[in-house]
Amino acid sequence: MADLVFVLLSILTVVSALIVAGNSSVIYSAVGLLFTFMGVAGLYVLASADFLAATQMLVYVGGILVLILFAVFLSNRISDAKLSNPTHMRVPSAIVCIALFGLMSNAAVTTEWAVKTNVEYAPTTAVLGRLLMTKYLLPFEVVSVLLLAALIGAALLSRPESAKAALKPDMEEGQ
Amino acid sequence: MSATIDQTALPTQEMTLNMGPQHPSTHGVLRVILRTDGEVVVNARPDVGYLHRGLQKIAERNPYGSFMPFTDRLDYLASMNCNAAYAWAVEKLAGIEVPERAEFIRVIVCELNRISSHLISFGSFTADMGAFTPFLYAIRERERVNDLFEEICGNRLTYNYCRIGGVSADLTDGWLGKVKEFLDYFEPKIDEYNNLITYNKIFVGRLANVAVVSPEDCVAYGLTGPNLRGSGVAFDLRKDEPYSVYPKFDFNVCVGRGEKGQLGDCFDRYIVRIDEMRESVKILRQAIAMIPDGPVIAKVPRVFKPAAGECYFRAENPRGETGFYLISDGSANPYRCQIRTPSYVTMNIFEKVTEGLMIADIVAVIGSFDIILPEIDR
Amino acid sequence: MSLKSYINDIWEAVTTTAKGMRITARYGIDVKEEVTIQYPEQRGPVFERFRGFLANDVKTCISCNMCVKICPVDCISLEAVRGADKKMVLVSYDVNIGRCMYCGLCVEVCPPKSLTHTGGFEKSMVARDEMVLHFIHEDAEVIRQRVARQVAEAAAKAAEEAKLAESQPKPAAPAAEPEKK
Amino acid sequence: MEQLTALIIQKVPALAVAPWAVTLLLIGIVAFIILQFAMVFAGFGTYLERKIAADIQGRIGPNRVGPIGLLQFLADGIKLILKEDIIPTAADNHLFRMAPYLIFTGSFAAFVVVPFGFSLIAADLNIGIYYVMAVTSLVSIGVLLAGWASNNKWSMLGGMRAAAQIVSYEIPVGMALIPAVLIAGSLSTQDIIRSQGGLLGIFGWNLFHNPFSFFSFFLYMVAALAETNRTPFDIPEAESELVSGYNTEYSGIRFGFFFMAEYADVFVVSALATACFLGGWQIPFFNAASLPPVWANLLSLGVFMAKALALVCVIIWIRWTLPRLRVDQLMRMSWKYMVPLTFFNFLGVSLWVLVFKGKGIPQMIASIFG
Repeated sequence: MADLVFVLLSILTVVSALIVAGNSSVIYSAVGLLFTFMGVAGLYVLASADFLAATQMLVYVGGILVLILFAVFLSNRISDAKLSNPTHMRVPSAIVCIALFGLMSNAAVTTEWAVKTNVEYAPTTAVLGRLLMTKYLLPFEVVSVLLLAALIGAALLSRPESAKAALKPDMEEGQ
Repeated sequence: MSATIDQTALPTQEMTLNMGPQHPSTHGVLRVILRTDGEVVVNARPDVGYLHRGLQKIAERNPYGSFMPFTDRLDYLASMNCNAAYAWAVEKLAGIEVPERAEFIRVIVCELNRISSHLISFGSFTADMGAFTPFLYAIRERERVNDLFEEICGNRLTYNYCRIGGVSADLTDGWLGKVKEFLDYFEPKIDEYNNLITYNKIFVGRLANVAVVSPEDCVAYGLTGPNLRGSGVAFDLRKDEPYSVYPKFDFNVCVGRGEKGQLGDCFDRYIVRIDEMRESVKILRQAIAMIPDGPVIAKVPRVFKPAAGECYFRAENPRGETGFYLISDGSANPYRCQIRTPSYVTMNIFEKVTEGLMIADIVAVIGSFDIILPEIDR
Repeated sequence: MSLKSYINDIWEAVTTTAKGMRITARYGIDVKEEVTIQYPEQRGPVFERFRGFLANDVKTCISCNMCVKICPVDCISLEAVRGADKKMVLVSYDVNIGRCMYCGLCVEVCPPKSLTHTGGFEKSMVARDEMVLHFIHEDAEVIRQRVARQVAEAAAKAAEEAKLAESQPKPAAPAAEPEKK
Repeated sequence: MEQLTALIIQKVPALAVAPWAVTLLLIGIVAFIILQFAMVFAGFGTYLERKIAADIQGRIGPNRVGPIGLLQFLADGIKLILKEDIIPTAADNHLFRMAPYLIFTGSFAAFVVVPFGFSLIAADLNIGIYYVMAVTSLVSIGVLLAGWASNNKWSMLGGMRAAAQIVSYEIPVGMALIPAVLIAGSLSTQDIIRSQGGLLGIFGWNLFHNPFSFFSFFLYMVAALAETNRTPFDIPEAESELVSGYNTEYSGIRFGFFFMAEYADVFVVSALATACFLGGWQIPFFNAASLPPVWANLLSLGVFMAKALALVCVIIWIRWTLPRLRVDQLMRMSWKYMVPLTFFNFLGVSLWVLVFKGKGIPQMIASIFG
């Protein structure tokens, strides 16, 4: 049964990923991305990573996809129903894609995967939390600082020019 | 706190939005063409004329008396005031002496109608702001005024009660007592409205500092009525150019005080209407106490032909100054009837004050100006 | 924005909301505050002066045309012929209630007070011509012919009487065309 | 679910050939029951909303269909189903059709972890609260697509407003729920409820655990109101500005899906608040576990529903009292008021749990008096 679910989820993920890549409409690509994310979240669940699956939904669907849609809507005419992304440079990109595909499939086939025979579906949240707070505390904090920096940068960039000008003397004084 | 976004920072494409003529909060068939930058309005141009009925031409084609029912349709929320204003205009034109009781009755019904008109203004304004319950409370109170009017004139909306030279019928027995009862019931309700919505933080936040109209602009653009008084100009025709029996009453002219923000914002215009309801109650109590006995209509010939001449009469209606300019050529019909309606004049300033507001504020501005479409388009 | 005004904002928002909610709760709980009238079963008062549909008592109507003249929207149409006794006889009296704006001017001017407002305000119809209320149910042509006959008979009678009186032969009243309004 | 399957197979050994079929069937049945509950609740919710609105406004409300109008929602539902499903020609056909289902799925999936009773829960997920946050993010995609696919500028504005609102308020909603998680030490809704038991009666509730959790409840309710697009935060469907927002162009059963999603949201919000702060199905002064399972479940179901419905009523009551905020005010409220306050609360509760070893004020008082 789990195999069947796996196959179904894989088909969902791959097909919707193809839609993302192949569709000429940005919006349809975004919707395809939604189903890709959902398929991947399902795969996480199958891999007994429940927390990761929920995070996938929360961050990618609730955050990033909404941002993508917002960006598409804001940077185009809203009244224009046909948002399209025309394809350029088909031949080089095809070569790159095929090469990448070959590399990855080769890697997937030749790697000796460590197979866990008896998968136990156990909650991972507590373990994850403990690990993040002990063993991986430093990377966790570094990532937090990086994200904070990005946040501050975004806030500064989106400030209107006049506010920026008003802000500058203070900053220079501070330096 | 009014939301203006620096336009120079991020050049974006503007969007043209068509608000109306079918839109729930344009109070009728007003059409506003919005050019917006996201939620921020760059320009809002009112497009009026969807309700044009040619009332001024109709006036020329009807005898003086027969035009009375059409004044009901001028401002259907304050039909009594329009009726009375027209009657006073014709009487001024023809020099008719109106019995004092008729004048008192006119003032009583006018002030009652002012209350009911302000109630609708208050109610629909709160409904525009998203609070639907005060609207129904306002309608409930207005229903009682309508009952009172129905008893004396037989209709609930288009009263057609005034006649040239008086009013169509005397008050029914015990009617004044009922009015008193209503006033006793209604006065505490005003405080209730204030507690329920007027001083609500969200409501104040929506209105304060939105669409500020300076007193100079008000005068320059010819705003009248509560919209003018909201900007702090204490001008009320009932006081400053008294007509009928208004000089006999003691009442205050309510002006905006810039209570929650700048002087002349939406909140000031709103609160002036609330205060005016109290003043109307005051006038009504005095009028009920002072009303004399006597006839209610002067002797006016059945085929009424005023002497050639012209006159302009203006009255303080709930929405501002309603003026009738009549020219008589000695025949039974007016030669020309020009109607000055406050809402139409108010619309002139609309484009100016809405610049840089948000879409939700447009609704607040329309509500705070308390425009009524049949008056704009006549 | 100082901390004081920040806290004050929150405090104001909470208190004013609570105030409003207390009022709505009071109305919500108090059953006596219900003002709705369950219309078809329960009816509000119909006042004496209520201006409902027009009704003309055709027996007392004198076909004076006052109502037609004063009506600002021309919703009343009246046709009358002069009868045998020199009084006007109504041929048709129609009120188009689709046009009528219930202003009551016609009722006020009616000299015999035959035209009145009824208390009626409920009517539904499927066709536009049903909005025209007919107060004379007889066919107009029939009335016209009958009146013409009566007039002719009266004229003939008068002529006969005149002949019987015999003293001076008077020319009989012209009974040809009934007067039309 | 596996235990139940094992139990059934134990009882009926013939089913042992295909245990997965039994599981699938069970999943189907549970899903159907919850779906039905969501639909009936949407109907009941409209009835309740209209009745309460009418009471507040001095009216009577629906009273013609069925006794005191109770069957009104059936009539409404039948009307919605029978109505023509109009798709504007200029709309994006596929997305227009898909959007209501996305929204409904997002709202409805949250029901999985709603703890209806002692052991009445579709799946006691270990990540319960977090899961709710995750699946509701589908709603924001749904409204964006609905707004855009309608090819109507007003709908578009509504969709954008809704998405912005849901995304910004997800933070305070999550942050306001964390006190309960911290106190219980688990994300599972059932664990959170169990942590509020004891014979302290209503004082075992997280609401009275400490001052921070007390405020958290109110912060959660406010933020959740915003996330469900209810007045005073209903700017995405503000009927006086945007006519109806992202669902303007929808009709028939597709509109019905929006509708059901809205009421499902309201119920989920109330249920989560009940579970996290009001003791869930805990019966005051009484230990449900001491009863036979059937009675325990029924009683706890009743208690849970009573608490949740009371909250639903409060939400409706708020709707018919308050006016609506403006977009910028809404955002300001989220970022300037709700987010800092919930973070402050979060810090407070963390410190409290650390300092007092997870003991609440009532417990401390109780321990003083022995």
